[in-house]
Amino acid sequence: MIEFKNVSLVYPNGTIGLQNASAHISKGEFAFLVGQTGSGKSSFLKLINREVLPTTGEVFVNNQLTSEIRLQQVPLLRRHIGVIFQDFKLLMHKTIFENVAYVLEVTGVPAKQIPAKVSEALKLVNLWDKEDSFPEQLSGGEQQRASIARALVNHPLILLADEPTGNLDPDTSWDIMQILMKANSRGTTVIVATHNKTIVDMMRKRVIGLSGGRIAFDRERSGYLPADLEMAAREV
Amino acid sequence: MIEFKNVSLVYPNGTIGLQNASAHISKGEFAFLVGQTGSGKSSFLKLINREVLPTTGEVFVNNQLTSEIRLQQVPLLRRHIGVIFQDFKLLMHKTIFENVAYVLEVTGVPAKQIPAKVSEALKLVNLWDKEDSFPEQLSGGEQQRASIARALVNHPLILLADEPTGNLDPDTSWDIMQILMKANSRGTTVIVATHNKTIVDMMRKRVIGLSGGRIAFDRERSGYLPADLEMAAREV
Amino acid sequence: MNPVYFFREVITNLRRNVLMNLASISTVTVSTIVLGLFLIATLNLGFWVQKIVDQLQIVIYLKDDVSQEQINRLYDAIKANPQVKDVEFISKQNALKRLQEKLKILIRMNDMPENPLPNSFEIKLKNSANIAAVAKELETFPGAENVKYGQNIAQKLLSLHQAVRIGGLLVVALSLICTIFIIVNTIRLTVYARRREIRIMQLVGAAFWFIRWPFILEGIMQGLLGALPAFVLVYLSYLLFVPRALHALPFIPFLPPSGILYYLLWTLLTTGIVIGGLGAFISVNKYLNYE
Amino acid sequence: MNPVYFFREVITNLRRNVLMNLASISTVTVSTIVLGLFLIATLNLGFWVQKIVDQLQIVIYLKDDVSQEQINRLYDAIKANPQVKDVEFISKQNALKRLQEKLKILIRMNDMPENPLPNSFEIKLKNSANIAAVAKELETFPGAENVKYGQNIAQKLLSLHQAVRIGGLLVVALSLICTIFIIVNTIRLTVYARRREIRIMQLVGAAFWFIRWPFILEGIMQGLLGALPAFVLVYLSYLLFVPRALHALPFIPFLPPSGILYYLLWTLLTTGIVIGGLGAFISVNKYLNYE
Ligand SMILES: Nc1ncnc2c1ncn2[C@@H]1O[C@H](COP(=O)(O)OP(=O)(O)OP(=O)(O)O)[C@@H](O)[C@H]1O
Ligand SMILES: Nc1ncnc2c1ncn2[C@@H]1O[C@H](COP(=O)(O)OP(=O)(O)OP(=O)(O)O)[C@@H](O)[C@H]1O
Ligand SMILES: [Mg+2]
Ligand SMILES: [Mg+2]
Repeated sequence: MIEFKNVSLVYPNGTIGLQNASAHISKGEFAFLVGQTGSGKSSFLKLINREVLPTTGEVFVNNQLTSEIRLQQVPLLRRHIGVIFQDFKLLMHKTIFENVAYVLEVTGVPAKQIPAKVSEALKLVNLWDKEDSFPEQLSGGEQQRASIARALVNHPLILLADEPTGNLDPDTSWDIMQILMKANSRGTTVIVATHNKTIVDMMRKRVIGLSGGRIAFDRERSGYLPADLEMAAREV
Repeated sequence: MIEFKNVSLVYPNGTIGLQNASAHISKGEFAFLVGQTGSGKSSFLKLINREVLPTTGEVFVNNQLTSEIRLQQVPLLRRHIGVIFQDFKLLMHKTIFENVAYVLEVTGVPAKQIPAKVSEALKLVNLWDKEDSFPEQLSGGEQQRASIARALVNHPLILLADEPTGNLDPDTSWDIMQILMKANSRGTTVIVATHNKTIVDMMRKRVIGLSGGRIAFDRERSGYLPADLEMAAREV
Repeated sequence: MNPVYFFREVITNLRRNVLMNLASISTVTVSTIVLGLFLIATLNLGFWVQKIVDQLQIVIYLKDDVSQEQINRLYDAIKANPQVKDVEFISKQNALKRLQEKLKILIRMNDMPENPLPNSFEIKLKNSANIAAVAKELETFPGAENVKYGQNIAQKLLSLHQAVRIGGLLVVALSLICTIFIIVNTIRLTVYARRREIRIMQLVGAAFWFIRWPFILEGIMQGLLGALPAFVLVYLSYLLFVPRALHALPFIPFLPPSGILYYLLWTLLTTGIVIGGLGAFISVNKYLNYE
Repeated sequence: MNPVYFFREVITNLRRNVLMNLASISTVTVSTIVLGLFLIATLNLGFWVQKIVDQLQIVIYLKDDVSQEQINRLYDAIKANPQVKDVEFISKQNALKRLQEKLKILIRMNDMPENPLPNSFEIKLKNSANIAAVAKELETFPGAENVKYGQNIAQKLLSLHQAVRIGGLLVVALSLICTIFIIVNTIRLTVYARRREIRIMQLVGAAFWFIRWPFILEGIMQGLLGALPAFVLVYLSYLLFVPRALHALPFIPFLPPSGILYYLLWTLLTTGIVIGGLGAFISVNKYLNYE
């Protein structure tokens, strides 16, 4: 499903986002992406969504080499990927309903089916009562949930969640993790970049650890490894 | 220092931000503000910063009734308050250095002293190597730390931290909490709205719990109370 | 592709960004008003100069010994010339009467034993630009003593006419370019203000055309909503202005308002609509990420 | 308050938002170019009509029995009139010569035993607007048989003159308003694009004036950087245009470029600068939160 082959990402200003990272995530897998702030988690996800292209190395998504996808085809790729952005990236001039509906309109879902699907997604994240609000009228956590609803609404093949619980209380965080699990159990490949130690520890899923842009460790059924262990892992 | 007297906040669209909240936070105190997403934590902080005025009731900051502060005096109030915004609110067209420097320029700090103060603040949050980057070139956690540096740089009397560790890994989160503690020990009144159960539990400080805009509980040396306990507290 | 969706988008966006849209729409209005005024001024100036040029005429003075029969033949010959629009015979007597009228009491009739003026033909051409050539041709006519067409003033008027035609075209072209430039810039700024949105739309999988169309339609709407009041304003002003101007300056001809109606309407509306749409297209493309 | 800080701010902002600033600066350029052209056109048209009006004159035709002494006295009397700029005596003989020249060969001299034309004075006024009144006054002079000043054409020309003056003022005022409007709108859009920044600045304790000044200075800079090239362009074009125009249309007078230099410079620059600054001021205020 997703494969990184010796991927390095150097941003235009020279900052290293990712360094020689290789990893393979199969269809239907559930993986956590952990690591200190600035360690390259978001960069990892951006490479999958083709928001950036690798400087060297190859990224395959759905058996396609992202750097070879024709420009016109990029939207098609993205429609199979739901992204919960770390900074939400909601459209400020659209209501919550319209924000979620947008990804359906983009894919040409018939207008009649849209309201039902949007309501379903908003109910899932417990936000149906805010559907007519604009993002600026929501609390941080509500905006985050709107972003989650948008990522889920068209049942993508791949779900990229970048710090999806950063603005949510523990209970709501758990609810969201349940939702991601459920999507996963229906076959969606889920990658969650997170700092939430509690959740990673409890879920015992695959954990990919990043440190300074390198993959420091990659373990099945792991917990959130502390920084020094990461370091140790990197030395190896 | 800060006093809420039967404060209610109803947003223009009718949403209730805060309901009949009363609380007193003395000079030099350290308080956590907890509660589910949408429970009114950010609203509470916005009232202190005079970003909004209460619909009914009175908010006193520094013995001033916020609703009676003349418009020209509002900037003066804000210069005594450092805010770590939940959505960072960095100036997109300024570098990190310039963002932090801005709050010094605003208060008329002599140009010569500015670089040293900014560097100090950036070093504190371990971001001095990114001072020439623009916010968009930073990771989520780096942006959050920039926002923290900005809030701290002119040693405000009051520090309002809205989810300051939402995008930070546990280790960095602890570092940041140490910084807030240090500021507090130098006399700064600190209010931290957070979902980070681990931190609240460990710090054993005053915790004000919000639920649906009401103050559900307000305890000294408390931990992060779970939702059901909040509920129970609210029934009382 | 769902046109209803795009239209709803556009209407909603116009409504939600009222301030921004008012700024850009009114800019379109103002700049197309200026364009419209230039257009009217140029058309009228051309019309005026044309009128003056149309008054140019060739006068053939005849020798005194030319017989009436010869005169008749000459008349027919001139009339037959395809360049000639109109020809009139002015007898000695009429010429004298005219001169007396013109100079009023200055010439004391009794001082003059005989009419010193010759017979003449006054000829108007279909196209005054050819006046010199035609005059030359007429000189060869038997009986013509002298052919005059106010060489001096005719040349002046004709070069003025030419200058007005070229200058008018230039002015209209220039103001059209200015209008286009201003509208495109304005639309670009409105798109610039929404560049982050465009980026987000791309990130959630919207195709290029799907992002572009609402912006283009919005540009078209801004152009239309801007140009329409401009047209109404300019046309109404002209409608009110012409009778007053004719009253105050009766000797200057003005094009009747109905004569410029369609010209004005189409120029302003197409400018607004086409440039609005095109400007939006160009601007969106600038922020669409082609990497 | 630190002016160095504000200047650094402005320079940095201009540099970092190149695309946006180019759009607004070039809009200022284009709209002030149009303003400049209007200004030049109006000044020249006024100049032209003034020239024509200045050629108006009063002619007093004298009775044949007026003696040379009387003529001399009359001459002095006319000359003494404060309204009169210039007076010339045209004798019968000269008048005939002129007429002959004018009508060329038409009048056969030998047909005329005696000169049918009278003596006359030709009078130019300091201000042709008073021509009717002065003519009336001169009619009472002894020996004046008839006083003429081309009543018809004079009236036409004077009302045209008036119309051009009023119309010119109106046109310049109107185009100034349009320019102001477009510039303000453009600046407003650039400020709109940065409204979130303004909000953040307020939230971190910046005083109103501290937020405003960089925007105002930036507006002034945009106005200056836009108007300066407009001035240079318009002035250079006029410099190149005048000799060509004088060559092609030698009978139409044009103001010398140096005569419009300062007029143009100050109008364009002050418009750009003042409106740029003012537009920014108004726009920032709109987004400054006064609650
Ligand atoms: N500008 C606004 N206009 C209208 N409603 C608002 C606005 N800001 C917040 N609200 C509403 O007020 C309530 C409280 O919001 P607030 O931001 O205070 O919550 P919070 O406790 O900070 O939540 P979170 O943990 O998600 O940040 C929410 O229901 C929210 O939707
Ligand atoms: N657009 C960019 N331009 C330049 N450098 C960037 C850009 N985006 C990220 N970086 C840098 O790349 C490195 C990795 O960033 P990334 O966003 O992947 O980190 P992260 O693991 O998501 O961090 P966080 O937990 O703080 O979100 C950081 O040092 C960051 O400063
Ligand atoms: Mg990140
Ligand atoms: Mg909040």
